[in-house]
Amino acid sequence: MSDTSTKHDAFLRVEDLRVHFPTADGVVKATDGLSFELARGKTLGIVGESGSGKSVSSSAILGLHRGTRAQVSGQILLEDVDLLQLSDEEMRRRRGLDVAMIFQDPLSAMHPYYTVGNQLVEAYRVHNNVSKKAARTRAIEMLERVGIPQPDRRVDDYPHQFSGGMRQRAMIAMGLINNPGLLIADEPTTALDVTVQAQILDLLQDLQREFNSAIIIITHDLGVVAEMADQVLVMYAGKAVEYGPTKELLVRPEMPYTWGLLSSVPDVTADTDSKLIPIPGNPPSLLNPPSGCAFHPRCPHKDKVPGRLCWTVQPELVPGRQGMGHLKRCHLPDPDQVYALEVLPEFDPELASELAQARIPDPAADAAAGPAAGPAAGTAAGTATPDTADERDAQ
Amino acid sequence: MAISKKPFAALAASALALSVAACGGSDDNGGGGGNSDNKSAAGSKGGTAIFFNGVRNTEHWDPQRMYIGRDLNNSGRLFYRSLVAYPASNDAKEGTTPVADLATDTGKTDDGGKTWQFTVRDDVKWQDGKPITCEDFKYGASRNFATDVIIGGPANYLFTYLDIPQGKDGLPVYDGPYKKDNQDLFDKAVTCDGQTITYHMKKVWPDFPQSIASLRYLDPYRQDLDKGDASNFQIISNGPYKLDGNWTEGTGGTFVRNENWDESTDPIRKALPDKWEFREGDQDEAIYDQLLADSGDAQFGVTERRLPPTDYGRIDEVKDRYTQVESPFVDYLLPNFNSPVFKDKACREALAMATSRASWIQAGGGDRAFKPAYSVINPSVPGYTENPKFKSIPDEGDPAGAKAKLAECSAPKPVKIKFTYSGGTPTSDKQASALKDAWDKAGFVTELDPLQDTYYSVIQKPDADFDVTWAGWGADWPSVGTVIPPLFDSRINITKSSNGNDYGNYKGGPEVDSAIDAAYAEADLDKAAQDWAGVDAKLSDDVAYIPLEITIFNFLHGSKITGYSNNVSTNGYADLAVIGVSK
Amino acid sequence: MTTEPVDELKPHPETSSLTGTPILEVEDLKMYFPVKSSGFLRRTIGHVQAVDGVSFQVRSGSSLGLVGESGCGKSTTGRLITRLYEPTAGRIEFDGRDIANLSERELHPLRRDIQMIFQDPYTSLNPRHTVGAIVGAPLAIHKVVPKDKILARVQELLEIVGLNPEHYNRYPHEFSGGQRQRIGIARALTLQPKLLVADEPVSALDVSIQAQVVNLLQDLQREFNIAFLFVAHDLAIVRHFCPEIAVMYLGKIVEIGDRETLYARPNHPYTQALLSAVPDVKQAKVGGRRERIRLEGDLPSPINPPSGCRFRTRCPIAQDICARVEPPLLQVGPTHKVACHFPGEVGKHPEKPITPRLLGVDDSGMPDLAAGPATDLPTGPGYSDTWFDLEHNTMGRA
Amino acid sequence: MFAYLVRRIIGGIVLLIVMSLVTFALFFASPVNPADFSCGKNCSPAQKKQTAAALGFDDNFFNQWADFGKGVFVGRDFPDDPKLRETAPETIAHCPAPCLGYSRERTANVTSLIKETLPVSVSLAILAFIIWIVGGVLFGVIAALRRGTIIDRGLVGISLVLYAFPTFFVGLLLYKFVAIKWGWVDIPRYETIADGGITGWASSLILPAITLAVFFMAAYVRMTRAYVIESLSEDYVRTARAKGLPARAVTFKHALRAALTPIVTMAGLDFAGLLGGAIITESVFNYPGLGKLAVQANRDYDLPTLVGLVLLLAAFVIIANIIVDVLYAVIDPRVRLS
Repeated sequence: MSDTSTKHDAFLRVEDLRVHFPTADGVVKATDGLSFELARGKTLGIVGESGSGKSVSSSAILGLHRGTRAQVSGQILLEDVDLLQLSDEEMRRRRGLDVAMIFQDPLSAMHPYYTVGNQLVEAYRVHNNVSKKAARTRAIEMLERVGIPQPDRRVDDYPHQFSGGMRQRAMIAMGLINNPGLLIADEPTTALDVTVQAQILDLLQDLQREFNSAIIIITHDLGVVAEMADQVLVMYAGKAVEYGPTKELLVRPEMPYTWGLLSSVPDVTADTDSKLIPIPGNPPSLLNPPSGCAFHPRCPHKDKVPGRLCWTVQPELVPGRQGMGHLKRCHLPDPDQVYALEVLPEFDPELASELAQARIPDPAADAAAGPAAGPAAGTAAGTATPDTADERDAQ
Repeated sequence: MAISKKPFAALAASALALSVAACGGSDDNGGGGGNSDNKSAAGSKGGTAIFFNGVRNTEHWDPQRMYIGRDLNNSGRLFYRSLVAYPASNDAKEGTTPVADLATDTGKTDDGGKTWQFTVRDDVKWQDGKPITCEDFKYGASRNFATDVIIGGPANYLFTYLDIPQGKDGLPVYDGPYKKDNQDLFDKAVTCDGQTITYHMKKVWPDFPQSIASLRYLDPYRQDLDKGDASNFQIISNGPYKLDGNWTEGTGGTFVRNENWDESTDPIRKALPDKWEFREGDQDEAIYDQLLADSGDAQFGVTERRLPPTDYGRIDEVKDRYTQVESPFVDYLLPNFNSPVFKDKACREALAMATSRASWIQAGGGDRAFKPAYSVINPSVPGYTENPKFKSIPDEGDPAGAKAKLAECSAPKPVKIKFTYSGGTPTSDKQASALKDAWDKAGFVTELDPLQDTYYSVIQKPDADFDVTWAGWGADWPSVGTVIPPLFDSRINITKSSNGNDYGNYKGGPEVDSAIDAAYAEADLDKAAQDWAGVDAKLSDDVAYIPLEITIFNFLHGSKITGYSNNVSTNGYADLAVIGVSK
Repeated sequence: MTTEPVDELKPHPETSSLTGTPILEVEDLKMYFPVKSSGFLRRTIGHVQAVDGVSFQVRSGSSLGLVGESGCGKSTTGRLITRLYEPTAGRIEFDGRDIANLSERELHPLRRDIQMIFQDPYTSLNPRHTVGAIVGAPLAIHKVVPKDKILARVQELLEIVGLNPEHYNRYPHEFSGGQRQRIGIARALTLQPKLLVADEPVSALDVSIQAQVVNLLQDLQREFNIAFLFVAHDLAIVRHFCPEIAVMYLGKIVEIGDRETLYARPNHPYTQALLSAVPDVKQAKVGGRRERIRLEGDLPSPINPPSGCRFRTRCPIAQDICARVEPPLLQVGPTHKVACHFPGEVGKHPEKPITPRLLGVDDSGMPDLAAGPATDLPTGPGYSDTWFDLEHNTMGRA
Repeated sequence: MFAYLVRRIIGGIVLLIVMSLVTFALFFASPVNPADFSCGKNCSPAQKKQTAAALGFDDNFFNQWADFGKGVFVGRDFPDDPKLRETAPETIAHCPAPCLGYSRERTANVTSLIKETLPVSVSLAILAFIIWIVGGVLFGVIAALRRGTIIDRGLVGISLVLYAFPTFFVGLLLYKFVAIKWGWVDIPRYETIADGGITGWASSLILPAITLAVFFMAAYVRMTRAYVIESLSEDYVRTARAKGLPARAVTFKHALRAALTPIVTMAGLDFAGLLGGAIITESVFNYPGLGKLAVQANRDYDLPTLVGLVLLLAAFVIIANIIVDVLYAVIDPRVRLS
């Protein structure tokens, strides 16, 4: 595991977090052994598709699964206090005070019957023994801080009277009203237009700088991660499949799932003739996750690993070639080779050649990759076919 | 007697009853005592008795507008007196012979019934203490003619007999005491001389006193208190009880003693309870749940509602409070003389022989509910005789004979007929099917045509296309004259727009018409009865009708009721004149 | 209408795809939704100008992308083309016939040729019908295939969109989101339409699935020569799919052109802001946030849009003229039009408005009698072989 | 808001006019001649005709409808016979405005019939309403908060069973066992507050009110449960928890507040429907309310009473609708402010 020297300066440390939901059909392992850490003033991006466990994990940090049938185990250490060991009441006192959360759809996340100010005041007074008036002043102050014009007037508006962007600003104001050390933003900009998204992301960064908060930003948009996060955690089927510094991870990803995410999203600057390379098939069932590597049914590179390892053995999350900080969960012995030679040229030839020039090829690795990889065109054709076939099987 | 348009025989088995059937009973299992015969129990005065009107509301308390047997009986026993009344008796003869009530005698006629004279007693008073006068009687009679205000009563008898000419519109030219057109004609027809009132008829009316005793249309009325239609529920009592407060339709009212009633003037009414409470609106099931359990108020309860057939099984528990009486009604079938099939007598004969009363009765609830009838005339009517022709056909019918008769029938074979009946309840449909089975066994091909809601107004249409239909009837007073003519005299029934009560379009022709007239004109009521039997024989010969059964009433009363009796004088309903309550 | 200049230079591959015959031509299309007063008589007190004078062409077998933020009118435009709404004004010429005001009955045969794919694969399929019934319904309604052949055709279609043809008797809930969108596509394909209006066809799908569907649509377009009106807010996907793209803002097209020009050299400040706002995964290499043009404030109300240029309230380079005169959608390149008084690439916007002479006003937008009447500017759909040369500030051609 | 109200009220009045017209039309389309019911047994065709005229059923239906309308605004006389007015004014009943007609069957102004019966129905409705709302919401909330437990399943199961019971069955069962067999309460007879005081009034109503409430309560348990469960999974409830609000505040201030809104409005409409009379319950228990009056009027082909009742009930529902809509606006700022 990533038992590293950073342990002691970590503001938040999550160890082997598991969130299991017992159902009539069996146990749904929404999060299954997740570990990461985060320092103050830093941002962690958690990326994954729906059902990958990214939202469940962050809810667990907030203790939102308490009182449900979910079984949460592991450790969530916030400043060395294990949140999972706290009583319900102690955890409640920390919610909103030490850890705050903002959600994807600010319209539905705010109560339609109470004014924005009312909801902010409530969030403040639950942790601060102050008068309503003082709390209201604080609410107006926060609204002003997040860039709501005429906050003293808008404080009495209802959420539906705000525009989408303003609502998310108000949500952020509510999340930060108690100056929490950790802010979890669950798809904070997905429901917003791009120009508004840019504003909100700007705001989050400004505020982070100002309050030195740690931020976990959950998103499916790698672009947002690229611009916002210091560290990225890619989740698949309840597990981290790749974890590392953003720059490392997005430039030299080592896990085929991450490759898939990168290659299946077009880029505003990419060559329009390049084809999108989808990840074939569908996300796996969390009730009956695939054997071995959970990604293997959708992985176009599984044949490159000898001995059907991908089918049978679940890979560990271990450091890859780029150093101890970049962990990956994959059996591929030479992922950077495969990436540079097969994957990248398909969707970003420009970057591929750039990388190729910058790198001094490792002959050994090349040799290993050679026979399995074959010509690039062949692999591309190979990926197109299982696309549909796998999806049928999945049903 | 009057519940003519009574609902189809066994309609009482309502859906509500089903859910109650299985529920437990009361502990009251008093020993012995067969059918009630409590006449001997001489009650003492005092207490409160309750009469359950049930779901059938009293529509009128206006004497000139009443026409429902129950209300006629109850009002006559408690608060309305007339010239004559029936004594409280269960003897067929005594109970149907009028005795003097407000009059000093039972009426005098010198001309075989064309002029009737009564003298009103001097010592009788209204509830407000005013004496009852001859003029009150005359005014009461006059109200019958206000056909636009006093609606619903049996005024038609007066129109037929009283010596007032008919106008072009078919109504008498005198139009009542409100508009007073041709008042002089009425003043001549009904005259007062002191306390003596004289009624002048167009033609003889031998059983006129019976009509007075049975109905209330010639009751006295107070002109000074008359508000026309608005007086519908106004009760101006001259009997032992008066209404306390108002009558509320759907809820009822309470009657208390009338201090201005003098017991010594009244030979009939015992007036034992201090109070009579009339309750309206309860479901049959609710009434009988209480009566069966003999709980609370119901111990003092009497009702005209009949025991729901679903509760027959519990009769044994309450034997001493159970009474079974024959109703004054007869249910019968009518072949349609306009139908292509039954205009042929042979076809009608075949139908009569094919009809199985037994299976009809069985389907309708069996012996508890019905007994076979052998004439359209109810046995309680003086002069009733079994019609030999109908008696000769077995209750189960005579399929073989019917088949033979059907062969003579001119209608094309197989003979298809349509039976229109008042249906829509499981029992009525079951009964109709039972009839159909019997008919079909004899070779008919029967189509069932159940009607709901609007039964009589459909079958009395001249162009109604049934081949055979069902009807029920009870006499207005104990005289065949209120049975055969209203049902089969085509002269008074059949017009262009309606068949009246002659639903089968029977036209007896001169022979029957004159026989009817002769029977009417017979001043000697015993002889008249013989004449009527002759008419009935003619009707059966023509197969103008086929009698089915006589409904049987199954009643319960509360345990604290004394003197309970279902008298002939009150048409088999409880006679409130003699009922008391024990403490 | 299109008269691509026959140049010595080989036409750019992008612009070449803008040469086909237009199958759809839309001119000055308007859709105003009435806004009722809350008073007793409920008078109409205004209109939501959802679409206000939009003109474009979609060429046979090609794709036009409509992009813009929520409320810009792009979805309404799509619905107008499929005639789910009847336009307030304007012309919709489909296959040589104006369908803008046809009655429901007259439209019936056209419904075969114009089909729609919706955003939400969960709600656009009737949960009580089998996939076979859903896909086969148009065949039955339009009676194009005998009853006994419907099943065979349905299975063929399922196969085309990459679903197991044996699953025709399953219900929508038995499929995943991506598969449901495939069902929606199969349904749209049933009648072999000439034009598909795709309204956010992939935005409800997971990223890994989006690519599958986009690829499928591209394959189908190639195979069946279907023209697409592709409505989406995701700039990258639209760019990937459509050779020609129109950017909408508050009911108007502010810039339209071939994708190369539009994405590489946008001339409208809004397009520039929009493009710069998209987070870029390549930024990871550099770290930190991209430099971007930040737009202030919120979208104005479409009931009472700003005077003159609708974007001016948020525009970083707006001047007086923008409030007074609405900029025409001016052709500034072979396949490039822009509606701005100061068109130019980022950082190269002209100091002075280029439009006064064309509009007969002075530089601040006041009527200028001296300038004479406005030049007759072509405002119709498509591109002309002459355009306004930004460098020389004159009408000319390359 | 005011203009909206005025518009709604005018719309309601138009609806009432249309409904009265429809009621008249339906009545006249029926094959039954009301005179058949009034004329008595031994009634000649001439008498029947006279009766129809006296009842006012001989005129064409539009004129009768117009007369009805006139009565509502200026009152009417019954019978409207100039000659009778002259010769026997004491027989003319005046029906002052708003006159909904005069029932010959019941010898009373429809308005006063309604005045007599309305309190019964209203009493019954109020008591039943209290029982069903308190019970339905309470048990519904409990079931929702204890979702999946035995308590939840028990409550849902019981309400399902009760929901399936026909009202008349429940009524007769209560009547038979509670009142008669076990004698826990008196045999129910309606008592006014004036007669029996609040206690007498309430205890006289308890059985029918329970009968009536059972069905609604069962429905409301299920409905409340569904709304509360739905609202507990709303994003804003999650937000409230994420803020660190105590569980009680989350449940009551955030989840229930939103969940109860649709229930309140639904209850308003149901209550209005009940004001118009609980036909089955009133019949089973013989309570002289609007429902029973309606049954009788229907049986007797008593047009004036029927029309009056239909209009009254329609007015209740229309008014309730307006109130509920206004209430909605009061509760939900999204409605109020847009």
